[in-house]
Amino acid sequence: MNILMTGMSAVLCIAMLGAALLAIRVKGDDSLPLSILAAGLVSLFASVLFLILAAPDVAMTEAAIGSGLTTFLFFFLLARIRGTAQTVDKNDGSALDGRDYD
Amino acid sequence: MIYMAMATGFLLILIGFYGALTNRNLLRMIVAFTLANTGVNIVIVAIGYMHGRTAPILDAAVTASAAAARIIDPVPQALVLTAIVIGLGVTALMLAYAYKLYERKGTLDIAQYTDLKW
Amino acid sequence: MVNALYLIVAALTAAFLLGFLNPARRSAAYTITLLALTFMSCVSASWVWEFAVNNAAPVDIFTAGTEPPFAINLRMGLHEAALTLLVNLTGLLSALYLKDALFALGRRGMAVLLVAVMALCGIILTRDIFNLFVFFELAVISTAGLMLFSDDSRALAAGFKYLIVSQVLSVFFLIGIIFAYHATGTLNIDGMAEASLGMKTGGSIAFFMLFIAVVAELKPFPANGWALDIYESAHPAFAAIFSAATGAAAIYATDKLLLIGGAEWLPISTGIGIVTFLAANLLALPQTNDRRLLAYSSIAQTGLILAVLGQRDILGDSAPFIAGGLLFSHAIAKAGLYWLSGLIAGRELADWAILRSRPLLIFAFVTFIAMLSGLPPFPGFYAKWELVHMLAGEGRLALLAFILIGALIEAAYLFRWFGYIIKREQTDQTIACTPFQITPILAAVVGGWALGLVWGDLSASHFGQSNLLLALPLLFALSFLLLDWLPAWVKNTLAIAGMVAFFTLTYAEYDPLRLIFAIIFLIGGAIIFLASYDAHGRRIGFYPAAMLMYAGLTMLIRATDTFGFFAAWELLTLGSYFLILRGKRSEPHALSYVIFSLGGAFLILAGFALAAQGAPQFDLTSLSQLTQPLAPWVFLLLAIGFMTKTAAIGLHIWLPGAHSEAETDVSPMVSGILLKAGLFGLMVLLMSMGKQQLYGVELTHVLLWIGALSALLGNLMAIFEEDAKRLLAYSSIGQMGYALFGLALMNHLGWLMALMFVINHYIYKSMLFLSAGGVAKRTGTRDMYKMGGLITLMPLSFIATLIGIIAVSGVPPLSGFGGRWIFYNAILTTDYRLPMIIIFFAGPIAFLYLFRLIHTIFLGQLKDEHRKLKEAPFWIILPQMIFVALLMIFAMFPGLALRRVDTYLNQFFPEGGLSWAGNTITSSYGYWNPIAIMIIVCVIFGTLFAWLLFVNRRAQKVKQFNIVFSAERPFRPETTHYAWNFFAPYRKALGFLVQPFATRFWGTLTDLLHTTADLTRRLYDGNGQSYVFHLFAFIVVVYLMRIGV
Amino acid sequence: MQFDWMKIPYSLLTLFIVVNYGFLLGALIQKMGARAGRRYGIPIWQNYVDMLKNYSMRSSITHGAMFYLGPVFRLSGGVGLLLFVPTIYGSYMFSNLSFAGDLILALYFVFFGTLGMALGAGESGHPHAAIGITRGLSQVSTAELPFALAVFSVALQYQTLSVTDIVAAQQGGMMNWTLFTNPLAVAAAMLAFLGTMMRPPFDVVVAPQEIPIGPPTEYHSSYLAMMQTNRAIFPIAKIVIYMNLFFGGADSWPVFFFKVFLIYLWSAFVGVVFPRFRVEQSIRWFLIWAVPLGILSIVLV
Amino acid sequence: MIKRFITLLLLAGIGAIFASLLFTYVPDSELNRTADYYAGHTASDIGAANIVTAIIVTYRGLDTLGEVTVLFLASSIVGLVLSLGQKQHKTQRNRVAVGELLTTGSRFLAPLIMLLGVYVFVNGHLTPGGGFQGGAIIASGMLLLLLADPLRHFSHTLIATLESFSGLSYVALGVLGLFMAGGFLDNRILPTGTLGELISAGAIPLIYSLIGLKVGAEFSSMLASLSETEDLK
Repeated sequence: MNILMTGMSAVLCIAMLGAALLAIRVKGDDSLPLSILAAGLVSLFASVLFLILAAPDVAMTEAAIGSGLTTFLFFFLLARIRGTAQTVDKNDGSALDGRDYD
Repeated sequence: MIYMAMATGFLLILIGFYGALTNRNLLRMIVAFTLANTGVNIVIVAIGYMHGRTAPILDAAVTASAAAARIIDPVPQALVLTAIVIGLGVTALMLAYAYKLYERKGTLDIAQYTDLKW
Repeated sequence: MVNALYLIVAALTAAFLLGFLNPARRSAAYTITLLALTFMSCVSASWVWEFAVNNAAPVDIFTAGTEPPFAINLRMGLHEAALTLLVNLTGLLSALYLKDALFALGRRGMAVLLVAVMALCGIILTRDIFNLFVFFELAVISTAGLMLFSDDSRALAAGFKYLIVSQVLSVFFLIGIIFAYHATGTLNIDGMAEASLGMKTGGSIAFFMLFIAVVAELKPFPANGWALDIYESAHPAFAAIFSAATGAAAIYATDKLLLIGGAEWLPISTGIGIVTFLAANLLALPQTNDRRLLAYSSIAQTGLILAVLGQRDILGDSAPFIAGGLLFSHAIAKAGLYWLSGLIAGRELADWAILRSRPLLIFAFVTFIAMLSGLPPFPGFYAKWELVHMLAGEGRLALLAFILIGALIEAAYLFRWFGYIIKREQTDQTIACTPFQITPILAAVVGGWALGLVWGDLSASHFGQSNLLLALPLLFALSFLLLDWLPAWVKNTLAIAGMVAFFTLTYAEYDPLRLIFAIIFLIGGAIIFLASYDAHGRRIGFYPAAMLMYAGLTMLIRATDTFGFFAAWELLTLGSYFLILRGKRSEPHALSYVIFSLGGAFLILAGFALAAQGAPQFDLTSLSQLTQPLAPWVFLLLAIGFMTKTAAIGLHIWLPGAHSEAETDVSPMVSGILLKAGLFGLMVLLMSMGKQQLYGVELTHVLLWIGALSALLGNLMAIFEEDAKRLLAYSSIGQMGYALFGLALMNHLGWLMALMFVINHYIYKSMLFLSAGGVAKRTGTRDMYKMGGLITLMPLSFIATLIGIIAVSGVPPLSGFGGRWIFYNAILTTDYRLPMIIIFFAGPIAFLYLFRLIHTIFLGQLKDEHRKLKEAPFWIILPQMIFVALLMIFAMFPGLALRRVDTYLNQFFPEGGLSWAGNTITSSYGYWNPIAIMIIVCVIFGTLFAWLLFVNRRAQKVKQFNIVFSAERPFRPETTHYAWNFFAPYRKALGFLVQPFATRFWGTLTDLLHTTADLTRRLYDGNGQSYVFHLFAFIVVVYLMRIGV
Repeated sequence: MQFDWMKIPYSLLTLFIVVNYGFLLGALIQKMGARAGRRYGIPIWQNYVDMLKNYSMRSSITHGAMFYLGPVFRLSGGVGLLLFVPTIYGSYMFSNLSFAGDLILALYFVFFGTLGMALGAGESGHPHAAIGITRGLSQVSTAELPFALAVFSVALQYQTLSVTDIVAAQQGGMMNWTLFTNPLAVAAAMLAFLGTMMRPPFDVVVAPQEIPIGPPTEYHSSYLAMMQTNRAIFPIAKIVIYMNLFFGGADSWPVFFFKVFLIYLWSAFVGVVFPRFRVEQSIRWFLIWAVPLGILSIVLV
Repeated sequence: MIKRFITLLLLAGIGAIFASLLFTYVPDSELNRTADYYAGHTASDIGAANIVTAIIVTYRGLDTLGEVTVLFLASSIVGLVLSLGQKQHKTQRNRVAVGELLTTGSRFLAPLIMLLGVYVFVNGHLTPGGGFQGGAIIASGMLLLLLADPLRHFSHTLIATLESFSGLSYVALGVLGLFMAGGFLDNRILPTGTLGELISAGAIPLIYSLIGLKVGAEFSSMLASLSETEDLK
């Protein structure tokens, strides 16, 4: 069981790191949702890891708040910003993607 | 396993910091910080974990008298709970700020918000 | 006593209660907010009372019915009580101030404010590390929220930057907490301290993280750009909270944390603190935005306090006294200044000139900057004194030097700002402010003075110093603040009466040396005050400043220990600064005066501290017991300090402007009287320490050179001056050079000569300044070449000037000759010949500028525009005539003043005294009979004069002009009076000697500082990411330092 | 040394002798200068003539108080200077009023006359007068420096400031004179002497006043007479100091006359030989040549 | 490029700090003093089966009060931020067409989700989960409703009242502890009951429920503020 658990957590950890890198490195005009989703995924994996680490309370919280509510908040806001962007956008679309100008 | 989890946690923190330093988009910076927060949570929980013990909940299997030898440290878990909620509060706040900033200037680029300097 | 938990309960209850209210019912919500904050303040106040007055023991408050470390506990002790009182009062007063903003934002805004105050109290009270984290996060979030109160649209961005930084910090905090917990098995701060965290595996790094997270809240350089932005853009009332309350809480949290870290972390705290202190003060120099300036100052002060916390190993039980003194001074002053800034529309420093429409607010401002600069009688002064003494006692001299340098820079920009307020163009509008805005400011003023009293009391009871606010002269001076509504002549009478009365009450207490100074300071001051009757109206601000200076002077000669001496020194500096600043164009000069003076004062402080070697109290007379290798250094520091006041060459650049731009009756005060303070200091120094060698160099010999050079160059510069009062000012440099020379001779006659100069210089320089001032008043200019021929119009002023210049030049029979005679006798006994040669040269040169003074003003052709001038006002002439009489009396009977001193000096220099047989004064080399000289000269003079008058008894008065030009019109009217560039040949021959080397040196130094600061502050480019960058850099550097340790 | 009333007639006697000697000496020197320039020169009694004429004339013009004060200051300075220094060594009669003060008094009283001159000229109201004064003061201030140094050197040498004591120390043969015991000081003082005598080459000072309408033109009749008197007394009073300090003083009137004549001649001699200096030139000249000598004399004494 | 390099360098430094923490870490083999106390005393003193809950609600109750306050603060400030300058804001809300399925589904699901939330926090002292998780679940119910009908107005007054009520009651219970039990937030103002039963562990279920309500209300308020920003014209 231990080996199973260890193996599983190893996979989880790698997946988390991968998702995290995806979240910060993904590029492109419409990459923000992907980024948010990836971050949510990290949280979700983390909550599984918490379960393995014998922390059910934390796991529940992380799942509900970390991956659930936070992701929703992000999307909620993204939608608002897009809504605003279409009407008050002064920066012809590029404003939304304010990254990597250097 | 503890080490692995902890290393993952630390790496997540570093990835988060790296993301926050290299992405100029406000929302992406916030995303990066949630990653870092998750990493912190993993580290904390990993520290409380003890090999071969169970969650700190008393039930038929883990009686009150045997608890000391059977359960893992409950304190880090309690701390993480608090930390998660606080993290959410801060994230929500940052999001609201980001939105308002965007509304004011029409950009999410942090390098555009340098009216205050020197 | 009310359980301290109610601080938290009350705030939360109120915050939650607000939710029940209809959002429209703002007044009700506001009332609830105020009530809660008032309640909290009362709770804290009652605890302060309990601890401070009843000496109760600190109380631990347990929660959850479980004892720590298993549950969270809070602690209420004196420090916690005082700090929470500070926090709550700041919150309450800011809430008053924020009334409009709170009404605009509604109940949610009020709730945020309440929670913010609660969180800060929590930070102070809690003894649990994770609880500390929670309260910190609360404080962070509420800070971000309170940024919304600002009208400044940039505040939002600042809040966001802060959130970014705090996210990073919270990561470190949490990691630190959990590893510290892992290492010690507890979350209790005291528990961690007991378990000596640093000893455990990984514990040291865990603590490093905790430390970073908390210290970063103290805005260490360079990781503080976010804080600057917050300060600049926040609502001023919130900036007040952020500076005073948040700062205090964060400092206390650091203090608690250092408990865990133990001694090895103290040097790092000191390092971070002092670097921050210096850097922030330096960066503030080129700042023109008021709030950002205050931000830098806040950061600097916090850094200083951090440095003090880091010195706990040597400060011991005094640490709270010192850190508290600095902290409370800073908090009150900064809160007050931020509140004030809310009343000012413009954001440039110069926009504060509008404060002039409200003298009360100016008083508030002065109180605040005095508190920040650590001037007496405020807590910062006592704290600084003890701090410097303890540092010096333990030999931490580098830190001491850094602290003093930083403090000097800080004083420089604060006083520069004050100069702007008093002198810059004022716009027409007045300050519009509500009682809600004024109350907090006045409360801060009252609080500042009250704390001054408290700290004075503490200082008296713990270190044996005196409580300055109980000193009679100071109280008398301060009472003029309350009387400022009276007309000037009433106050003038009071001032004169007070000074004369004080002298008559105390004259028996002085030794002969001090008696001379007492007479000059008190009676001499009263005589000069006669000229002040000329002023009309209320003359707001004049009397408090003048009396402050006189109080300082009086306390200076009455001081017996170094503390009293230094306090008096600071007071007289402050008072004279305000006086000098009153002049029309005196802003830059007053600034350089106060910077030089404070710089000198800091050297004196350092010297005293070095001398005391940690002893809290040190008699001035004990200076004589110092031994090598300390003594020469003490001597050097003190001597340079005193020489800034006597304007020895190199340190003189403040004097000409300061003395010449001052008002007519102020110039004699600051020249005739104030300069003597420096001489008094030198006398005290030389009297007790005598000759000192440093690296084989005889220090008195160095002073001798400085004195001689001052005499020569001061006189030379006076020659080329076109401005009458500047000429007199330069002359003062020369005269003080003579006096310094005399003292440095270190023999009986040298000292006597110096005293002679003290008396003479007071009389004739006051007289000449009054005379020149009176003329300037009538002609409307101080440029001598624009005058001429005034002798017939202003005969009394002319007589005063004539007598004055005869006396200054040392021509017999007037009293200046006595000084010269003693001088020659004095130098015959010593071996320092080269400086004497220089001073020989200075003598005839004095004659040149003096002649110029009388010639270009009073002789020659009268200018057309001056034909209808009248004699100077009566009240300006009256003291001049008194001085003429005094001069005559002193010329004939120098023994009146000098005989007792001569005897007195025997105990220091038993050899070489004068013999006073009959009317002849005899030294071992020569003799002199002042009365005979006077009679002979008068007889010859009188005979010839009478004869000439008799022969020409019916001479017809001819218009000068007609006879000179034979009734022809001169080619150009302005060529009728040769006055400009009067000593042109001299300039051709010797002008190279008066190149402004000193001015250039100090100017370059200032420019260098400014440029450095200007370049460095570009670090803060406003980008939130850069701030994170700085933070990381800071963390890594501190870590490397930590490994290096 | 105390005051007693007999000092007053004795002093007046000294004054009388010196005035007469001054008149004659002045004319003599002038005549010698003229002869050196192949002119005939004035008669030896010319000064008496001038004096009688001027004193007997009455002016009806005044410019105000300072106008009186100029000559008065000036002559007071000359007379005072003479009387504060003992003329004949060892003679009670001719010790004058030296009980009132020592060398320093004499040294500083020199300025009394200078001040008076300057004030009087200033009151004349002509710009050129002021120019002359600035030049004069500039020059005197540097010319006095080597003298002061020399005096101090002598005072250091004899460890006293009393003129009588200094002369006393030089008695017993020429080789005891300061001239030989402290030649540097004497050299410095004698160079300084040139500058203070207002003779060529250092007389550019008086030029702007003289040429157009300076004080000497304004001061006529009794004003001028007073100044002429001073012109007779003042140089001699000064020379007396030099004589006492550097040349062993005089123990009788003949020695006095002789020594004074020789010292006076020194300035006259230089005056005919050298051309005029501009003021800044003379300032530099004194600083370069005379002052170092004075410094050396002080350092080496 | 240079900037990126320095970034990496700095992060390497931070990483080194973390690494040294990691490499010096030695797992405990026994519970430390604090944890041991909790393991041994929770059941008898507090009466809660879930030790984490006991710690959160009682032992470290002050933290939790702070935590709740954080949320309260966050929602207040979010509300404040978003209402800032609202009056001038003139943009039209971009209406998103919402499918019929979601609308109906949400109407059906939302109450169930909320019920689940209540269950979670009421059982906080027995099973994993508690006020925070329950509150979050309630909030997701609200979210669902919002998604289904973006124009729906929540009663701010209701939410605010709920917030205030739960918050005040929480504080009041805490103060009761001062008078009736051992100290602030002591749960033993009510009998501890039998371990493992629903009505046990003193005031913990009550407090946790209040926390749940409070958290739910705060989240909902935040969401509501976010959703309504542009509707407040």
